[in-house]
Amino acid sequence: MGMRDRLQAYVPAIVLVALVAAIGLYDNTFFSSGNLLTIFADTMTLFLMASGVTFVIMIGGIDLSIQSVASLASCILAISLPRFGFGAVPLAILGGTVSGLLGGLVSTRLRIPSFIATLAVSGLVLSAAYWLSAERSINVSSEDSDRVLGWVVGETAGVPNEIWLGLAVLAILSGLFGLTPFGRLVRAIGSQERAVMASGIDVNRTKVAAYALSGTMAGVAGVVMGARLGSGSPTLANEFLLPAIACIVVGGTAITGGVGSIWRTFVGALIVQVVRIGMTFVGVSAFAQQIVFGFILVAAVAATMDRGKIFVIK
Amino acid sequence: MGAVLSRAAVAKMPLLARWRNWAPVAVLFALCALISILSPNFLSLANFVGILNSAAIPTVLCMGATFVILMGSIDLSIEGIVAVSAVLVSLLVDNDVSTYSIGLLAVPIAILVGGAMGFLNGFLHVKLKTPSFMTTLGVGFAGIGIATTILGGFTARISDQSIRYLSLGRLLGLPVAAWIALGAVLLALLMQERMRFGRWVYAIGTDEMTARHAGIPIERTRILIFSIAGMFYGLAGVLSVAQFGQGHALISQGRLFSTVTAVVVGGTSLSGGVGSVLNSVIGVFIVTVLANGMILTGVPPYVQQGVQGLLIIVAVTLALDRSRLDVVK
Amino acid sequence: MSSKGFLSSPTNRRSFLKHSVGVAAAGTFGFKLASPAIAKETTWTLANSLRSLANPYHATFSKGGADFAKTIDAQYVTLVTEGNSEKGISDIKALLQRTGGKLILNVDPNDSPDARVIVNEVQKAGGYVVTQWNKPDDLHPWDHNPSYVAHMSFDGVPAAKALALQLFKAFGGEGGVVAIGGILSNVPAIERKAGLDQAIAESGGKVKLLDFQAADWNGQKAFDVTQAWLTRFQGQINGIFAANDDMGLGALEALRQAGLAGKVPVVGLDGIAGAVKAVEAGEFAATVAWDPLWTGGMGLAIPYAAATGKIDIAKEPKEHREFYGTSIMVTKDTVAAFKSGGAALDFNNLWSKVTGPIQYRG
Amino acid sequence: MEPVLEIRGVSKAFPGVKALDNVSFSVGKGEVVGLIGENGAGKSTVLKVLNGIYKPDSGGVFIDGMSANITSPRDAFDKGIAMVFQEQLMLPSLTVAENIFLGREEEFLKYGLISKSRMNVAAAIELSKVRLNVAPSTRCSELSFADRQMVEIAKALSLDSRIKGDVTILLDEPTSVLERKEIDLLFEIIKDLKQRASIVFISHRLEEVLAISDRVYVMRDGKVVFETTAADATVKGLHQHMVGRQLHNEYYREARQRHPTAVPVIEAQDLAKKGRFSNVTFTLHEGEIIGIAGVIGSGREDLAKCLAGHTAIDAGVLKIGGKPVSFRAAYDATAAGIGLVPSERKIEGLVASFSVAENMTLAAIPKFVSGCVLRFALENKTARDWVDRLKIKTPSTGTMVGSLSGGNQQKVVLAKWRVAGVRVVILDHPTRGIDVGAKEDVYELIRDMTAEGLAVILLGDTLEEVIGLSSRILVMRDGEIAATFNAAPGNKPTQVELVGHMV
Repeated sequence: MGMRDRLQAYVPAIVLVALVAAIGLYDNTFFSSGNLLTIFADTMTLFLMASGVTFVIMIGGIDLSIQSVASLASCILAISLPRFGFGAVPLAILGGTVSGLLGGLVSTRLRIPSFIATLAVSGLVLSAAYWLSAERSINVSSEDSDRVLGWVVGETAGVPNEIWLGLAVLAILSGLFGLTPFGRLVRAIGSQERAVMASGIDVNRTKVAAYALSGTMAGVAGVVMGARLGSGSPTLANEFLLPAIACIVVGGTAITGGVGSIWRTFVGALIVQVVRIGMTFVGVSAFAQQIVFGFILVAAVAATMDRGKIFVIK
Repeated sequence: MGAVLSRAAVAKMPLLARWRNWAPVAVLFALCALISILSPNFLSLANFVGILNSAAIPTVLCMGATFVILMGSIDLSIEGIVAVSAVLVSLLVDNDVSTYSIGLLAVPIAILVGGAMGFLNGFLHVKLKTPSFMTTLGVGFAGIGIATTILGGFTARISDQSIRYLSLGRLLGLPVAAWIALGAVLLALLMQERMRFGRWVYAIGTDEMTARHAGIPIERTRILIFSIAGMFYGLAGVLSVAQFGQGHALISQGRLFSTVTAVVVGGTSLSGGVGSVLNSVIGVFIVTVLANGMILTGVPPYVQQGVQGLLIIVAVTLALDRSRLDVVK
Repeated sequence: MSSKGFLSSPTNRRSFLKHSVGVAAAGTFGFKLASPAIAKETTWTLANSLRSLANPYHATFSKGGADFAKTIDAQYVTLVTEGNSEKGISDIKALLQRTGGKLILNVDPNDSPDARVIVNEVQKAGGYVVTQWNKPDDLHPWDHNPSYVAHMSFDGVPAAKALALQLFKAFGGEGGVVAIGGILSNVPAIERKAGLDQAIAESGGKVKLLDFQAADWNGQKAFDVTQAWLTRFQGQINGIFAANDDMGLGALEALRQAGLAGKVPVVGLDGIAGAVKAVEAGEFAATVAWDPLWTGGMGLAIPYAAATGKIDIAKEPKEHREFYGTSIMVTKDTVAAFKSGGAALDFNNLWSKVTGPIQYRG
Repeated sequence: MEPVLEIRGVSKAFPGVKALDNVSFSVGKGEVVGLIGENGAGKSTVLKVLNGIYKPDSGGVFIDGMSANITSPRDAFDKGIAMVFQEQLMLPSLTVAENIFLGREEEFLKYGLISKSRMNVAAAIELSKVRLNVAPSTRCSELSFADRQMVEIAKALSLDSRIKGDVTILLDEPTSVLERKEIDLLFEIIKDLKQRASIVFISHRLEEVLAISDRVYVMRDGKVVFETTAADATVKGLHQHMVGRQLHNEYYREARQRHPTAVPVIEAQDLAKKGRFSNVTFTLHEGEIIGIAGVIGSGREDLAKCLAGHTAIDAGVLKIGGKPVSFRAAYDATAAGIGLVPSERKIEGLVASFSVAENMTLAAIPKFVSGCVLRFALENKTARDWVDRLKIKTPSTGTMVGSLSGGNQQKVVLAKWRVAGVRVVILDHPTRGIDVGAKEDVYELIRDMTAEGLAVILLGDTLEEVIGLSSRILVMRDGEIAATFNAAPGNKPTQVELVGHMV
């Protein structure tokens, strides 16, 4: 079974490679390095969104507020950029952190299931975004974005900076997940929360931290989106929530917690993106795309899910 | 097979337990009281009818969703299934796109199609052993896609009065839709209280092992529940068409989260085993009355989501019996 | 290779066109729906990018594109953003890649900032693009010759204002109105609100705005909002202004529930079939039609002309680079004409419906 | 007498433990068979085989001499076998009646609908059998623990009015949560049940078993080691067979029992928790083992949980090392140097999917961090040391704990608290469900701890264990300390003495 486990860990990657190969065989321009780089780069926003939530899902919760949080961050960025210059970036991300923190506190202190707690907080955050942006989408002047946001939109060594950023986040979060006590506790809580409590650990602190991290990464995603699109708006990140969660689960992380990792989410995001773009390449008509996407999602999860440690599937 | 009842639960005073059961109702009354103070119109019959109209479709949706959530599962395919059934209905009755005109016969068909998609949910979830969260998400995407494909993106305007009557008609001064919703509630209540699977849902939601030992066919029950939920969504699709006189793929936009919210605000626990369809009815009214009240009292549009968020937190804090779950996820 | 075979198979093309004009029979999807693969380096590929085929405006928009594609027998693809800017952009990039830049794109950006990114991508790849509705104010076609052929839009402010006046007329110029807005931060939503406000201001206090609510372009929400209004302003509501037809129809159904359909006039924008019917029935005072068939087709015809050298876009006057199309006010009097007209479009008469340069309001 | 229910040569193994080893066992018609043995001896496993929860690896089950394949508890029920479980399985949101007939609603169906009235009437009949007067429509969440137990029994009894032919009822420790009078009641029930049914009865309390049974099986380490008619058995004799050794003091390492030092670690003054226990006063010294004896419901588990900070005390003063403390949660207790080895090892003791090393350091993570990064090398080294010291049988320190045997898992839990460097270890049924060899190791480890000055509070699995290990014994009854015994080596109280104060 140890063997099976080790194999299991590669399934998402295998699925990804298989998909890429299949699409490439159908239309080999898909393989062109330019194209692969583009797809890669375009996946990063999605990955950033999903990366933080992965921690929340690992502790067995869920964060439905990321979409509003990212939008809020983009608004903060666009508003404060003229005044604070680069300071706007940390400010926007901080906005995300605070929102995440709020969700975590509501869920842990009031003992409300995260599904509802974060849904509710998402409403609050959206109101805040509307209020901040005065119900407008705010443009980021090109000189501002060149001055401050070059690190997102530019290229380095012929590779789009989004990719570098994504890889950096992957590295940092994987480190956080694999090397730090926080990551250790996140895994532990997801697998057997009561044992962790009984071991004299303040479970709530870790949980709240996970939600805060989720908010923070949503904030980062918001900043990146704001930079790529040169604007901030309360609806900028719309339609991002479910795809983001799809990435996580498609990567093989268990929605019930305990089992998973960041790189799985990374691969999951690529899978989702490749499927979407792939449909355009294979020429699946716009009508069929959602149908195909839906079923591929289920199939992918069926394939990548690590059932070794999950007993009751709800 | 973990002891089903923690000692904490035993110590819990029944009195507190009873208050918990009534908390959602209390929240609803408090809300009504508050709004009627701020806006006397609230208590008018006209507004009552209006609220019933707005609550009808969410109520029907909740009847399905509640069973799924009582099992500890979740159903994200609501919008997709409603879309498909709505589009079908609008094409089967007198309309300006297709030539069919089978009138009320379309209703059972739509319900069955909803049931079929629900069955697909349950079947994939049980057979592929994929979490309901993802399975229903996928089927939901597919549903929207199918609905879009069938209509090619256009809207089918219906002229069939028999269908329109389901929403526009009045019986004893109340909208027919409200009566249908009431019917759905009674049916769901009958299922929950008087049919075997209705009781089994609680067993499965509380402790699948115990349920298994009692000889309950877990898989079959799960599939059945998802199918039944689908049928309720199908009915909701019919009502949507009746209400808007048209069917299109986005007819149920935004229904998913509002439904789950209503169920949970009503006091049904997302972890399963605790709750009831009646709770969900209360939940629907809390959400509907709030939306209605925010407009009556002139809450500015952009803070409305915020207010709703706060109320959800308050309601759930009061209503949810969290003493039983020592671990909150 | 296999893709060639797939491409040249006529059944596929036919089924594709059939579906894209939206008379698909239920239950046939999957690869039946797959459009033919693109022949590279030989012809231009035409594409419309829009929010979602699930709404009538864009469905018609897409049909317009398909119609033009038919006239020149070119490959036509529809891209949908699903309301997700990132998806929209990456789909376009993928298509540019797949066609080796031989792409003629007519895009209704999900949000104005997307336009800049899209234009840059198309220019890089050497394709041609027309943008609709949304673009940043400082982004101009003439700064991106020749790739950025034109930006076409409809002036929401005067349209909404004219529409509002129609509404006021319908109830005699004096009384209270309620207004349903779109997603608060969307440019069209803002413009249309602005138009309404102007009209109200000019009524000199005769018309009062009782309340404004946002229903996020969603007919369902408009329904609930309207019902609540009917309670809140019993009898005071003389007219309902909706920022699009879908919400207008939602409001209308709420009125119908209260037996007020046809008694309280409603107006909306977009000119979707349902709204036009409602105008005929006298339940809508008016709607504004954007003629999506024309924008969907002409948004491809113009760049195609540029791409094939029929016109030298760089030499075209600015009012041919950024312009408003003709919006049609559909009222009880004009509805018959509207329905009979708008038949065959002449894709060679490029500028027939141009009604002047884009206005930039601070 | 012709056996109605019988198992022949049944063996059953779980990862790391041989739960049943070639066990044969039979029940005659109208016979009450007592089944005794220490925890982990395999009693419950036998019942779960009879009840269709476990499939035997080898050997078979026979009903009326015919080989039977029992697939599930439900199947067992239809074949005339019902079981009352040790863990309660009542579903809180369902009514008493619904719980009694869960999964067997068919008989109340009419046009596909359950007739609640008929179901309640039927339930009332079953409840009357256990003289329990609660309305069948009461929600189980509103019943007391003991009442639920009676409902469980009623549920099992519902069998005999439904099954033609022979009926067997399996009772797994039914008395443990019951009060004296309820126990007497249960025995009456069993007596008149004998007319129609056969009964298998598991209990810790030998006196009970002798009082009610016709025949007694003694199990040890997964084997049936002795069988006798109750008439010619004695508590002492049975006990011998249960434990299987004369020299207990050797078994429990009494030689290594330290004379407690004078240094107090825990001083408890009138501790109380509403509805659980009250005015509990004691002092625990370094190197001392205090055993707490008492039946379930005596409040000893609750006391243990309070001392470990899992739940809060309502009144009284608790001093650790002389300083008064109050615990918000377990982390406060741990910080104060108290660790609990829980009885629910797999739920509260370990993270099953974690490696041995990860589990060992779970309670002391800060010790293995430098600059907010985990020091894996140190962690592994520490883990390896403890694996050696505690003779933990595991392929490596990276092995998933879930795959170890109960005994080795328990050692990992102990190691966890040693790594955390606690000064007090509370042992809640430390040897539950682990086989005999491992038990001795655990006892050895406990002695090691005291030798190193740690103090131990022991909620023993068996009275004998408590007596054997403790240097002082508190007997709790109804939430109060009913008696205190000194248990110096060679001068220990007898079980009978303790039991006298327990019930």
